[in-house]
Amino acid sequence: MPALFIGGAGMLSNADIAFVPDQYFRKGSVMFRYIMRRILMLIPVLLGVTFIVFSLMYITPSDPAQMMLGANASPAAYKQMREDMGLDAPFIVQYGRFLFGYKHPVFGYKGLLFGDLGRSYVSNRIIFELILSSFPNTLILSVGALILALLLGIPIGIISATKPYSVADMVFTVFALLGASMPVFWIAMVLIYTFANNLRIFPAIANPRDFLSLVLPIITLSMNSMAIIMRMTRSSMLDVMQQDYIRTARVKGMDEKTVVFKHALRNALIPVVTVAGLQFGSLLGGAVLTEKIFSYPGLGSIMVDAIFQKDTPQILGSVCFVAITFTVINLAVDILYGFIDPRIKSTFSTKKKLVRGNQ
Amino acid sequence: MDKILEIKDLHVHYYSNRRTVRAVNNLSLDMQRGRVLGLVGETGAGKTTLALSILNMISAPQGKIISGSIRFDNTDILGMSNQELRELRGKDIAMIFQDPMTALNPVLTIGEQIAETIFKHEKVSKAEAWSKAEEMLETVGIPGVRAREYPHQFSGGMKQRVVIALSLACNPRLLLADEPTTALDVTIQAQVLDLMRGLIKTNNTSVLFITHSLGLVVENCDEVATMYAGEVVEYGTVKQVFGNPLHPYTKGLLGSLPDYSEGSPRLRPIPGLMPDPTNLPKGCYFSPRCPNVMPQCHELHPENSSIEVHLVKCHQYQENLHVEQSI
Amino acid sequence: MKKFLSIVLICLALGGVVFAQAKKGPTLRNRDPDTLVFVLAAAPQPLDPNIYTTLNEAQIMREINETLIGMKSDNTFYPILAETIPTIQNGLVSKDGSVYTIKLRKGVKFHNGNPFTADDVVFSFNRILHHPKSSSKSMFSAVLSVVKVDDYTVKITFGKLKDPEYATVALTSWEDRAKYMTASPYGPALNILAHYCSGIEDKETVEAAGADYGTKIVVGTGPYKFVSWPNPQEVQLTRNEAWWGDANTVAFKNIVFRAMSEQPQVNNVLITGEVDMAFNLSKLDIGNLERNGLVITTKPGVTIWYGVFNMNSDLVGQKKNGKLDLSGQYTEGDSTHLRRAIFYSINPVPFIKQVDIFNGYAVPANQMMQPGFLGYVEGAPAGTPFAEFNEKTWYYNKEKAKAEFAMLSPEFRAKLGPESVTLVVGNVTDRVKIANNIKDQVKTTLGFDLIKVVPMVNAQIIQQSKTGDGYDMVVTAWFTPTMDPDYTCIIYGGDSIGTGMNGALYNNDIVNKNIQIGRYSLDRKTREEAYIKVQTQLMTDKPYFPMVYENVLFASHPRVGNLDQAIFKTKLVDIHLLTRLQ
Amino acid sequence: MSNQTFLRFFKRQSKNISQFWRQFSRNKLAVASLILVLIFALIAIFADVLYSYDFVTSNSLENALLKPGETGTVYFQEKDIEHTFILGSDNYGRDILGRLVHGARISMIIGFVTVAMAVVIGGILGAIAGYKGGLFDTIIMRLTDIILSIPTILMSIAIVAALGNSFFNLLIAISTSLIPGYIRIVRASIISIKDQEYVEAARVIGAGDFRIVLKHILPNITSPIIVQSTLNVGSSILSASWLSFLGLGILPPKPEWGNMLSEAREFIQYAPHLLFAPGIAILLTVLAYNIIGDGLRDALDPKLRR
Repeated sequence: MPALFIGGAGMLSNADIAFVPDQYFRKGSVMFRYIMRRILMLIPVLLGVTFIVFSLMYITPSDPAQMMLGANASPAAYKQMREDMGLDAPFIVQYGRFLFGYKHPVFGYKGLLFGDLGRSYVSNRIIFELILSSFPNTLILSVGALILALLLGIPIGIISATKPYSVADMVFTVFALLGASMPVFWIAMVLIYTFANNLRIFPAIANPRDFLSLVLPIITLSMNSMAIIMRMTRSSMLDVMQQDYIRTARVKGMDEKTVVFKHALRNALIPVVTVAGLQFGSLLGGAVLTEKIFSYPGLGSIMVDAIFQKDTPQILGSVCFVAITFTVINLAVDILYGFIDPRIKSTFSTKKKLVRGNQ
Repeated sequence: MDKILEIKDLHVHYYSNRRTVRAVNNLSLDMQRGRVLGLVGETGAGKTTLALSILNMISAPQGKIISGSIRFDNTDILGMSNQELRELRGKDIAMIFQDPMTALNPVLTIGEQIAETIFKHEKVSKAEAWSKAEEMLETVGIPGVRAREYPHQFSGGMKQRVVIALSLACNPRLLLADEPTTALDVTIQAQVLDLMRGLIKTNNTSVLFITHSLGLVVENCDEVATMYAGEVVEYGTVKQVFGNPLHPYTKGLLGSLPDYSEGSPRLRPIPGLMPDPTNLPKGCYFSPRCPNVMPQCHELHPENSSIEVHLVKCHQYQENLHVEQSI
Repeated sequence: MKKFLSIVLICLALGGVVFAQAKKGPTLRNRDPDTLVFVLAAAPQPLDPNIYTTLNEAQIMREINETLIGMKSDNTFYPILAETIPTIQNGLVSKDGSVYTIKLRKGVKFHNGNPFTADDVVFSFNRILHHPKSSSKSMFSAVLSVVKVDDYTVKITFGKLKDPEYATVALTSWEDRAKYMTASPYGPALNILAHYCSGIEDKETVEAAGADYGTKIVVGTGPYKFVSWPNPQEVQLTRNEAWWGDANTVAFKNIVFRAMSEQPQVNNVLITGEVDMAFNLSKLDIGNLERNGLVITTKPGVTIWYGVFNMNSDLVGQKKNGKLDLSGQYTEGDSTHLRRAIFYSINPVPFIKQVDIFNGYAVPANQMMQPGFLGYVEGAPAGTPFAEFNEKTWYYNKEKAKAEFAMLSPEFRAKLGPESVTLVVGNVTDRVKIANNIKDQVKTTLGFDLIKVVPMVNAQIIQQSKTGDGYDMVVTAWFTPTMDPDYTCIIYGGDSIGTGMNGALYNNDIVNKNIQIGRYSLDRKTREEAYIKVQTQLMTDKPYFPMVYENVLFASHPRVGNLDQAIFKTKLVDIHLLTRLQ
Repeated sequence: MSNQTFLRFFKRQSKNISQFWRQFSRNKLAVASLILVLIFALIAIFADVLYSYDFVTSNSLENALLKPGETGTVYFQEKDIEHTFILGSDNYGRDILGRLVHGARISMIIGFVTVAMAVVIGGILGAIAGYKGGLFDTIIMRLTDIILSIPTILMSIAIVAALGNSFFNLLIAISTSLIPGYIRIVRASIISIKDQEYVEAARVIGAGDFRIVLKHILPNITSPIIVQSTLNVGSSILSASWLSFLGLGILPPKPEWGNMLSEAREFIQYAPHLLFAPGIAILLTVLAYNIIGDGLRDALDPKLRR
């Protein structure tokens, strides 16, 4: 993901938690109802997503009919093609067709509400089939990047937080931020130039079936998340290290390692989990550039191509899919959060305090 | 009587942005074994700093013990290695903090938190440590089965009981109780204090009882020390100090307590504020607020004057040790 | 401070690693030597030649689906699925030149074992012409009928519309064609039969596969057969051991096609040896590719880069009383002078040299027709408009440009503000660069920043070109896959106004008449004369400025041989003709 | 009245400023970054004094790809000028340093305008959602969810693709993805504050909504917004650069760091200096904003204040 989420993450996450209902976990059924509510809430969001994406695609000046016809199509053929594709209908009719279906022997489909958007204008593949086949590839990349980001970000965050404002803190901060401050394609280019071209350690084309080839894209993709996780860990750790219970632990004679790793880290990681969840969502959507540079077959490159080619059904299907995934991940993180933090009940019953506490 | 704690000429400073906060200044204080010493003073007088200094927990780089010595059972705490300090803390000297709400780690069960201390300091297995922790909880009146619960599942008073159990788990010789009941409401306060008193008695633990409540001192302490701007200005038995306060500050403190006896004058608060610890006045620190201020008070810092074991830091008594007898 | 120094040292060391030059040629590390990896510029569309036409899938399909007739890299025809090339001499073309009798090769089988018969040919042409998604309808629009005579003989009749008015009718069946068309000889007949879009597909398989044909199921008669398409960017083929030709001459057992859109990245993977062949390279650093041991193949291509003056524009067009005026003899107005002023201000030679545009892999164009095609005028013959052309400076003439600019009437001149001439260009880096160069050249020559570059999506340019609104100039390129001048004529034929291809809205009767002559005649001489007339008229009116002919440029792994035979001017490669040198 | 309220507001703020500065200046890195940003800002402001815009956008192909420090003759404004290319020249023979200097201006404009747009729009929407609640809140929050569920990159690409490639559309595309962050910050703060006793008290004594917002709510949200904005300035500059990479950014010959870098990526082997100049400029700027943002967060967060 590009740097757009930097910094906001911490605040976003807490605002996110704030709308979790008070009775979370009090009874099993409350939990179930909560999950159901979140899923129901997805419906207006998805409708909104499709509407916004459809509107944007509608005004995009590309012309799928022209593209399909190729050069020098006669005006008659062009008119015929637009009619066949349903592109001559008014905006609202076209949008309605995407939701409720379109009848045509070649271009017809059952509609988004029935889980069928027909075939892509460009690749002529069944849209959801293509999404489902390319999504695992993006998943591999994102999960790898998230793991790398966590593996590097958390320890660096801890080191920085245990000695704030020290030289080590500064150096680590700068190194972590470097990753988030370079344009992704620049990082990728330098990595390829160094490790593929000159050192010949890793290939320059990434392929989901070859682990070695995934190293460079994963590093590229994880840079930004790593910086975010590192900073979140650092500030959360700094916060926790100020807490009374850390002093209690010290007064009890616990050694510094126990204090940091047992007492502080477990508390400090709670917000990091939320951020990691959000990061995972943004990594999924954000693999676009990485995929493009490493010519990696993922969902991201399919979506970008679809936008440029005005492949409206493809982009609608893909964006909806990503939005659903994003929501499911956030929901999973919220539920996970409850298992990690035993306070969850009391935290949520004093949600106002929590929100204020973070400003 | 043997002294469990001897503090001599202690100076503790905090640093922030080229300014030095002189939190503890030339403080000397002795504690007798098995006794309860009350430490009273306003907020910011350096009480908590003193307690943390006794544990050598003033953390660099923000704070530093500049000079002085702290001897605990005749060993120099300030000269100890980190390893020795960690063995001392929790085992020989324990501390209870003001706010039980935040003193317990929210993600660990209370049993874990107690057992951890026992496991660290005593040669026991984890299981033994756990059962000892449950015992400790029983001692403070919490069913042992609740050891598996998390701090948020306890009320404030219960939490403070847990904290007490935690601090007394290894039978410390010295307990530093930093306003242990301030955050609790009055009825709970009494229960907790009763509990503490009982446990202290049975274990013969010495206690440094930090509070700003004079009433609690009278009820619970054997000796009392008054702190002002980082130094002890008066020290004596409860009877001595409260019966016959010498230092104008102590007098002021007592005067600011409501007196319900008939015909007593209205509440008299001490005028003025504590001096800025980054910029302490020359001479006596209390001089700007002192009703009986004398010219030398602005120039010279008073030394301890002793009337038997009743110590006071005031020029009045340095000039004429017998003045007080005439009052 | 020590820490700081160590950090600096670490940084320096990292920097050292980045620029450590390990001069190694392309290797085959971790790669199957029997597999050829071929880079495509973008993800291919379905492998269904009758319907999809872009270069990416064409490259794959030409190895799978064969055409009736083939064209060698020297532009001569040879039979593939036909037994012989039909000519009037051998009697397989009717006397009037409109009916081609094709004898089909016997014993040819599709990859799935189905026999290849006349039914498949009829079926394939029907799909090209009448499938709703077909994108090559217009290229094959001169086909009137395809009729099966027997299992191994078909008759293809060419024709033209009975009346040009019928152009507004969409012909969606053979019946429609019979109704609106009449038989006629057709100049580029063999060219379109050799075009990859007429690759023959298996009727039975295509009908059974339905919409999945081309992505999951692909069948042909060619030297390679489809294996899998694991993701949109990668297609795998393997050698067809049962090929009717000699499968033993096919050097590579497998082909993997990979789409890569990042050109600098293509250079990288060529150098590391991860791929064998690519054409969409970054031209900038060909020297580096050569230093790393790659083989660079270049030959003249069929792409012409040109500029368009919109004849409908008030500033540079050719209008009289608000109407297009190109009847052959037109009055020279202010807009004519401005058009010429701009024309003579442009010099494409610098961008040919410019490393990041053509980097020398192009030649200046003297006319709107590719070299080697019928009717191409060689050099700069005196007495023709081409005489002003010069290999070194093109038509660039500073004095002439200034003189034309000076001829503008004061009123017209007053109307011209800075950036008042809109130059529309496709939203592609190379094109924008060329457009900016033109802007700069006009500014330098005329001393006036006349041109405003507006990048646009291609579809939008086509849309605007249909009516000629909203632009004064366009910079674009044309590519003639049929290798016949008729296909280049689309860009200036009056009948392609409205299709968006004739962006100038140029509609000159002399030109239109001669295009018709060239199109509907089989006689080489007649055609050549007609096309020369077209070019002469074009360079007189100057509705276009031909800039450069771009070369075909391939870089390949040193183990790949026979490149000269296998690489075509159309940027396509007959991969089965490649040999293995290592 | 409002004037007075403003005055009081700023007076109170200024008291905090010295305290804030003490905290902030502890972070040496942040101070260094602030100085760097100020230098870049000065360069951006005085870009025209340093290099003329026409000069850095005109081609002079005979000087193409000069190495740093080389001298060439440039035909500019009807005369030949001897010019030393301090950081070399690009493929069009344009001075790289000059383009960097003018690029600083465009990058700063992108950074600040996008964030300002997002703060204003996000702030207003967040305030409405938080203060009015009810239907407004539901609608605005769902809108936020919608924008957040579309991957940022795709959203920006789609906006630029739909609206066309222009400077203003680029600003819209980048700032759209920033808006939800501000909506959430403002809304969360307002919800947490609006039922507090002192706000209730203010309402009881008849303070108007405007006054309440100004006096009680604004001070509470300024810190997170300042922190968020600082970080976002950096990320906007980055977003512009990758939009350029996809061919959707500001188009050459306008000198923008992102398009300079994106154009230069072909030259990584041939003329690396082309790649490093804008790359390092972006890197330093974004890094500086990130560090300042972190420093601000540390300094403004009362929890971390000792």
